Amino acid sequence: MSIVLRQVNHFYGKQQALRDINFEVESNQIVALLGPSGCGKTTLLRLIAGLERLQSGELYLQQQLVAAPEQAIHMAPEQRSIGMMFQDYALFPHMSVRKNIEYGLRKQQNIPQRKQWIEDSLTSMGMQGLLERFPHTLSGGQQQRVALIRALAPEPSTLLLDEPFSALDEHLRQQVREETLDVLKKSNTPAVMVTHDPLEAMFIADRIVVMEQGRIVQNDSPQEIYQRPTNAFVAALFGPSNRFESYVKQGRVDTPLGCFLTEQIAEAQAVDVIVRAKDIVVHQLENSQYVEARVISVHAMGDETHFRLQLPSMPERVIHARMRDHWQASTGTKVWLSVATEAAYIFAKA
Amino acid sequence: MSIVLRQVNHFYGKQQALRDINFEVESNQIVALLGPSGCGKTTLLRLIAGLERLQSGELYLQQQLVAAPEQAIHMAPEQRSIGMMFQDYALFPHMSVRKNIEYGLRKQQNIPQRKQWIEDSLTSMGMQGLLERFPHTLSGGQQQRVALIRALAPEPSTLLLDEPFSALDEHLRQQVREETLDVLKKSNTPAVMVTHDPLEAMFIADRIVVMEQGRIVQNDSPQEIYQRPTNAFVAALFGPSNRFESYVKQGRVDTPLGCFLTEQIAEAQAVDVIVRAKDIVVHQLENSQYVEARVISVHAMGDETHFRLQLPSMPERVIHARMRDHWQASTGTKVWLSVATEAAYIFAKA
Amino acid sequence: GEEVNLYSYRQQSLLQPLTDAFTAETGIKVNVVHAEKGLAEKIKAAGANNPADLVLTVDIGRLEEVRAAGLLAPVNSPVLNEVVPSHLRHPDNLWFALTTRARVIYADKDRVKEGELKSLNDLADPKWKGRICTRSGKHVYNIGLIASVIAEDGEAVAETWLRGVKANLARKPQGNDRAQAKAIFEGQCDIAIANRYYMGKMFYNTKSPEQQQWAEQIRVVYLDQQVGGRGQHINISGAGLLNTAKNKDNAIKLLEFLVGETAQGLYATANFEEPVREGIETDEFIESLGSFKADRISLQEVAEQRAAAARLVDRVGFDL
Amino acid sequence: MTRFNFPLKSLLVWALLLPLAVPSYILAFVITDQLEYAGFVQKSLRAIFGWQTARDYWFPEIRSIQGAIAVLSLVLYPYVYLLARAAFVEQAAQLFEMSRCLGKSQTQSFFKVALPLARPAIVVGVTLALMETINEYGTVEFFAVPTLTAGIFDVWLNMSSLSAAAQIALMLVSFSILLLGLERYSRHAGKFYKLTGQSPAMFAEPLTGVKAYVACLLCLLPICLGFLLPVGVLSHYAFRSLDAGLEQYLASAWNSFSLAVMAALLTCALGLLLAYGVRLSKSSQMRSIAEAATLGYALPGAVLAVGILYPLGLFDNWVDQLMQAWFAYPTGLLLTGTGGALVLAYSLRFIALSYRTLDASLSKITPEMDDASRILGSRSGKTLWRIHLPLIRPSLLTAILLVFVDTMKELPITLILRPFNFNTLSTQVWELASLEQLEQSSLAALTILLAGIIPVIIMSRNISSSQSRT
Ligand SMILES: Nc1ncnc2c1ncn2[C@@H]1O[C@H](COP(=O)(O)OP(=O)(O)OP(=O)(O)O)[C@@H](O)[C@H]1O
Ligand SMILES: Nc1ncnc2c1ncn2[C@@H]1O[C@H](COP(=O)(O)OP(=O)(O)OP(=O)(O)O)[C@@H](O)[C@H]1O
Ligand SMILES: [Mg+2]
Ligand SMILES: [Mg+2]
Repeated sequence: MSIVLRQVNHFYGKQQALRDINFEVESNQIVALLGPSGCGKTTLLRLIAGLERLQSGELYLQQQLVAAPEQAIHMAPEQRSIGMMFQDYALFPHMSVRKNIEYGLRKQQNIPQRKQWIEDSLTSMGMQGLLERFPHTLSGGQQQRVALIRALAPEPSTLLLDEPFSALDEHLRQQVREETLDVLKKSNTPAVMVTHDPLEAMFIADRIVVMEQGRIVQNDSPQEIYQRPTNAFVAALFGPSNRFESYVKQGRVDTPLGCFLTEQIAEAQAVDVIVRAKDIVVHQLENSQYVEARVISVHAMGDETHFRLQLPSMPERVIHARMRDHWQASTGTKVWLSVATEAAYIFAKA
Repeated sequence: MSIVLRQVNHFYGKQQALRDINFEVESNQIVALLGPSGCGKTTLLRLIAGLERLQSGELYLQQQLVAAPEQAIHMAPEQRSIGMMFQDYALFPHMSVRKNIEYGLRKQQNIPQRKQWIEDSLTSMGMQGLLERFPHTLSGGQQQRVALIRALAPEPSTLLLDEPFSALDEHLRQQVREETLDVLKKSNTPAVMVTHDPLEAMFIADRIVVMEQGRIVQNDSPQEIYQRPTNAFVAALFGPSNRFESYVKQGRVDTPLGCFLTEQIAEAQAVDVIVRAKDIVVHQLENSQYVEARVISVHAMGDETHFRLQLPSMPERVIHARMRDHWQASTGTKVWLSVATEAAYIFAKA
Repeated sequence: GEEVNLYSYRQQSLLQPLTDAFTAETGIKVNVVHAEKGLAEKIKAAGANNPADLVLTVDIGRLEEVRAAGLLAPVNSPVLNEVVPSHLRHPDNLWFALTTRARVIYADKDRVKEGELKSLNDLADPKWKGRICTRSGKHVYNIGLIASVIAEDGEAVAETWLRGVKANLARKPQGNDRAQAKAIFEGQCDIAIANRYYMGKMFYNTKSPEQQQWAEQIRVVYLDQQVGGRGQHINISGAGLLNTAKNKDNAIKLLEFLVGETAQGLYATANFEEPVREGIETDEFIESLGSFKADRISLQEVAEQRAAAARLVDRVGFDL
Repeated sequence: MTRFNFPLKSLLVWALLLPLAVPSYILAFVITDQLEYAGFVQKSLRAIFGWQTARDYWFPEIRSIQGAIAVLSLVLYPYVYLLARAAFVEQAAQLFEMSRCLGKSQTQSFFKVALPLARPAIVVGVTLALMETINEYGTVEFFAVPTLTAGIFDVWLNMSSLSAAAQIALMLVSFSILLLGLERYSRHAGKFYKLTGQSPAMFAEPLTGVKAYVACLLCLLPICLGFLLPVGVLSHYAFRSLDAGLEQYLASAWNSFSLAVMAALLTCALGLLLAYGVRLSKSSQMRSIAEAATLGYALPGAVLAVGILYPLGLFDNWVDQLMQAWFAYPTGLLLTGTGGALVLAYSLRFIALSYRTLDASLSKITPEMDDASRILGSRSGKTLWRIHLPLIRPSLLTAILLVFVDTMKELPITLILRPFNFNTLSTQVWELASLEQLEQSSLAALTILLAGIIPVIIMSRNISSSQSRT
């Protein structure tokens, strides 16, 4: 186990930012922290790094207890051998790119070799020739890559990344992501990476930890999370989706998109039903088994077409659907919708 | 025409950040600026806002010439009635969220109504109760939404957004994006939005302007850009893809993934060939017509599976492929690849 | 080598010729710290380790302050006892005056007739309205003067008098004594309260010859000279031996030297003060200013009224 | 200065600092000398209009509270200028730009964004100037303005009541505390971190035509009055009295210089320690302690000197007794009456200058910089050295400059605490000045001025180099 958090709670003043956090990262594992803005992801990283003091619970790094307020233990961040990349980079404004990156190199390292590595990394991330520039003359994405290389350069035994690729375009992102992944896997460095791109999380992570309002709501492999979300929030994470509130009546749940079966949930229980946009099939031909809808707008998005629709029964709601075809339809066109029964995720309300 | 740029060039010292920019935004149009990090997107917005002085060329806003160095014209930014959202928000650290947002309200506006609007917007973006907080106590995504509402509040006649949704998670992003779109469309406000998410650009924009190294390389409708990219760079924008270098030989182009036909390009011309990852079909059964490959890794990404592959003929290259099935395959497994002829984009090299 | 350490409220440049002469005569080195305030506190704070042997002041107030703090030791020196008249030393020989300094009136030779001004009380006479200049009422010299009035006539009388003087001022109290002479010369006022020795300093000032003109424009008026009158107010410069002195013998030697003929002559001719020793030849120009009868009131009594004088200055708003 | 370009700007940027080097009492003397009844100005007026005496015409009283205000303002404005300017330079230009994008003119943006953001620095400047004014004695005495400080000396020296004097002094101090408290309270909510990220330099707009000359002249005015005038007058006098004892003068100059250097270094080291300690501990108690440590600046120098005499004496005597008892070796007074006591006292007095300057500057560095450095394996000491010091270098130099110049000018503490036969430039000026011969002291006075210019020039170099970087 490389990182272990036990029963961590954290408050900013009266506001609770983290609740009952328990989580573990195995050595060699890459864990993605996924969750909406403000759910406490950055706070969690800061606790692991030692930048915020643990207020309760325990934190182990490499089997060593490094923070435990009850025992008045708090190891200083600089002793934890942690690499961290900040959400807004925190590059030192008075140092050149080179100085920034070399700042964290340790005497124990083979310095000339690391310097070579730094140059190579910059080059392979498309940043050759920027070594002597100052951070304020770099674009946002360039800064982000410098911050990433700076975090990797000291070969930390654990890496924390706070939205490391958010400022990069799709192309670069893919490249830098793979590069980072390679470095981590080659050096067996465990990492926790904050992201709010579920696809990115699925791509890079061995495990995804989904957080909501300071709580961990699911902690599983990417595929599990995608296919067997444990609550409505997780189910709705991956791409656009539609949520309906309903209740169980004779083992069935009625929604504007049709009727779905449920077995586990008790009769009369209020439920949330999530139907992902991509699971709604849009038909151009009328069919009495389908649900009638009206097109609000159609967006061609590459290979897919994104529909915003209106149901006559719920005129105030927008229904999202995504089809893998190229469609042209003008506002107001009538269409018919169907959803496979197993495509609805049904969760009892808390 | 709401924004017109004619022959704009821009230098930072000796470094040229923009080259021969000509572009127009019609009133009521939303234009997305898409391009890799450092290509000059922010610079372009700053020129339009008047934060950077035009060095050459002309800029018209609402048919009025507002900047033209040759005629020594430079209208101050505050007179341009432009709403701008900076890449790093630029919230005033000494003002509460309320003060920040109300800062730009103009006397001509119906102030009480606008204040109501501000509260409503905050609520609908999930930020109720934050009105009296100071920026440094907000999470990254919260700050971004405040910056967005602040730019919208004065009802500017043109809106410039620099990566407005980058710090938001998928879910919020969709919601805030739609909200913003609605506001813009309802008020007929033309907008230029920087993004590096091509899907986002396709979703929100009426027109996409793709930039590369300070140049506009394509300026078209989203569907055109996706389906008829005019160069390799644009073709590779949308999701992972593979690039091969080759040349034309008897109307055909040979690549490790097979042979493709081309008619427009002259014989012996060196070409770039782009094959998008999603256009590569991965087969489990051997077929002599297909290309043999070896699995490096497989990532389940929701409904899709992402393959990283190696061709025996090019062991140093990683080939990306994406399938719409769920696959499990271990490293080293042999697979066979095929690509439809029309799925390869071929461009003459410059 | 032999040395003696001096805390001095008196300017170094005035002291220098005296100490140089002392060193030349005895071989004893003199070390000096000069400050306007805080020396008493410095002595107190250092306690038994205090390095200073002697304290030198330019007015009775400071001297009394040091004495009242119990820092002085009696000196039993036949020389001092003989030279310094008893009203110019402490009853227990805790301090000795070295010179006296008369605080006189400078009057414009043309605009003020001889005999027009006779007594301190005249200064309150409305006829001088807008014609008097002086330095701040809070300055030690003026405090000494006012304290002497209180000591003599009581606070009530002193207050009426001071209000009268205040009403006659030509300008807000400011500058130093020399500046008052300048003001007379420039015609800003007709009479001024100032120390007599400044006349000598201005008269012999070769570096700023304009000061000679100032002096020439001025007649010195001694106050209260009538028979039975109070006599001209004087202050003293003086010295006392500290009871923590390490170089006691040298210090007494220096004291005796300072009242000796050489030193007293220097005082009289270089600084134009009135020597305490009799029979010292004074400067020719100072001589020409005439002689006067000094007020013989106990300086200690005057010193005791200093706080009252300071309060009076505030009450009257003399400086405002 | 940060927003606009106009003629002579590169010169004016640092020339505006020059009056800092002028001891206020010297400026007071020079200005009165020129403006009083017998001075050049009134003389000329009388000559022109044929007036005879002071009763013939009206002329503003120079030796008045207004005169004192004018003189002190001329000497003290550089504190505010220096700190405010640094604050404006360091400010993220983006916020200003944002404000303009939101439709506010430059002036509005200045008042609503730039000024509030620079407020901590400006407040520090104003507080320093205020404390300096509160404790100021020489000038107000010269101008015969009765102030609390004058009251302290009156009570102490004329009424021989040191305890009453201490009470008034305490009043001064509490007044300063009140001011500081008010300031802190008024910005309790906002944290003025410079938000990180790209921060292009504010580009200066060229001024043209009349505006440019007006700006230039406006800047020249205080320099002329506050610096060129006294330097001119003093040079004139110095020329007339060049024969003053050169040897003694050199000795004094050396004393002044070495004391000022030591005091500046010690004070800034202490100030840095305090400011960084406050930053590290983040506790408000630590802050209060640091604040308390800086109150010495509000006290008149003489009071402070007397105040530290007692603890120093106690310490010295204690050491002496110990040494005598253990080694039969009397040490005498180790500190009292040596240069050490002086440097210590200067540090106590001027720590406000260094602490406030450095604290304001540190507070603008976002805590994330500390975090980043620590994550990269640096302890707080190395972080201070590698991250904070370079980032606050302009402010550090400012602080050193302020303390250096102020020590050069310092008088009351020097007088009381100096050892036997010890002179500095300022005591020499004072010796001669109190002999009513300021003319003869002008060489020394001039040296104080010139010594003040050197650091000002070093600073200006730094200002321009930091400009080119940001
Ligand atoms: N210094 C602070 N004082 C008060 N509240 C804070 C502070 N820092 C963070 N918070 C609050 O704690 C919560 C969690 O913040 P955190 O920065 O960990 O969110 P996050 O998950 O990183 O969000 P994002 O994805 O937007 O960066 C938020 O509601 C935020 O407003
Ligand atoms: N002040 C400056 N001085 C020098 N070069 C600069 C400056 N600002 C930007 N540049 C350079 O100009 C180019 C364009 O920068 P710009 O900020 O416009 O990029 P961008 O397209 O917004 O990138 P990103 O998506 O990373 O934000 C970059 O190469 C950048 O390094
Ligand atoms: Mg965060
Ligand atoms: Mg940018």
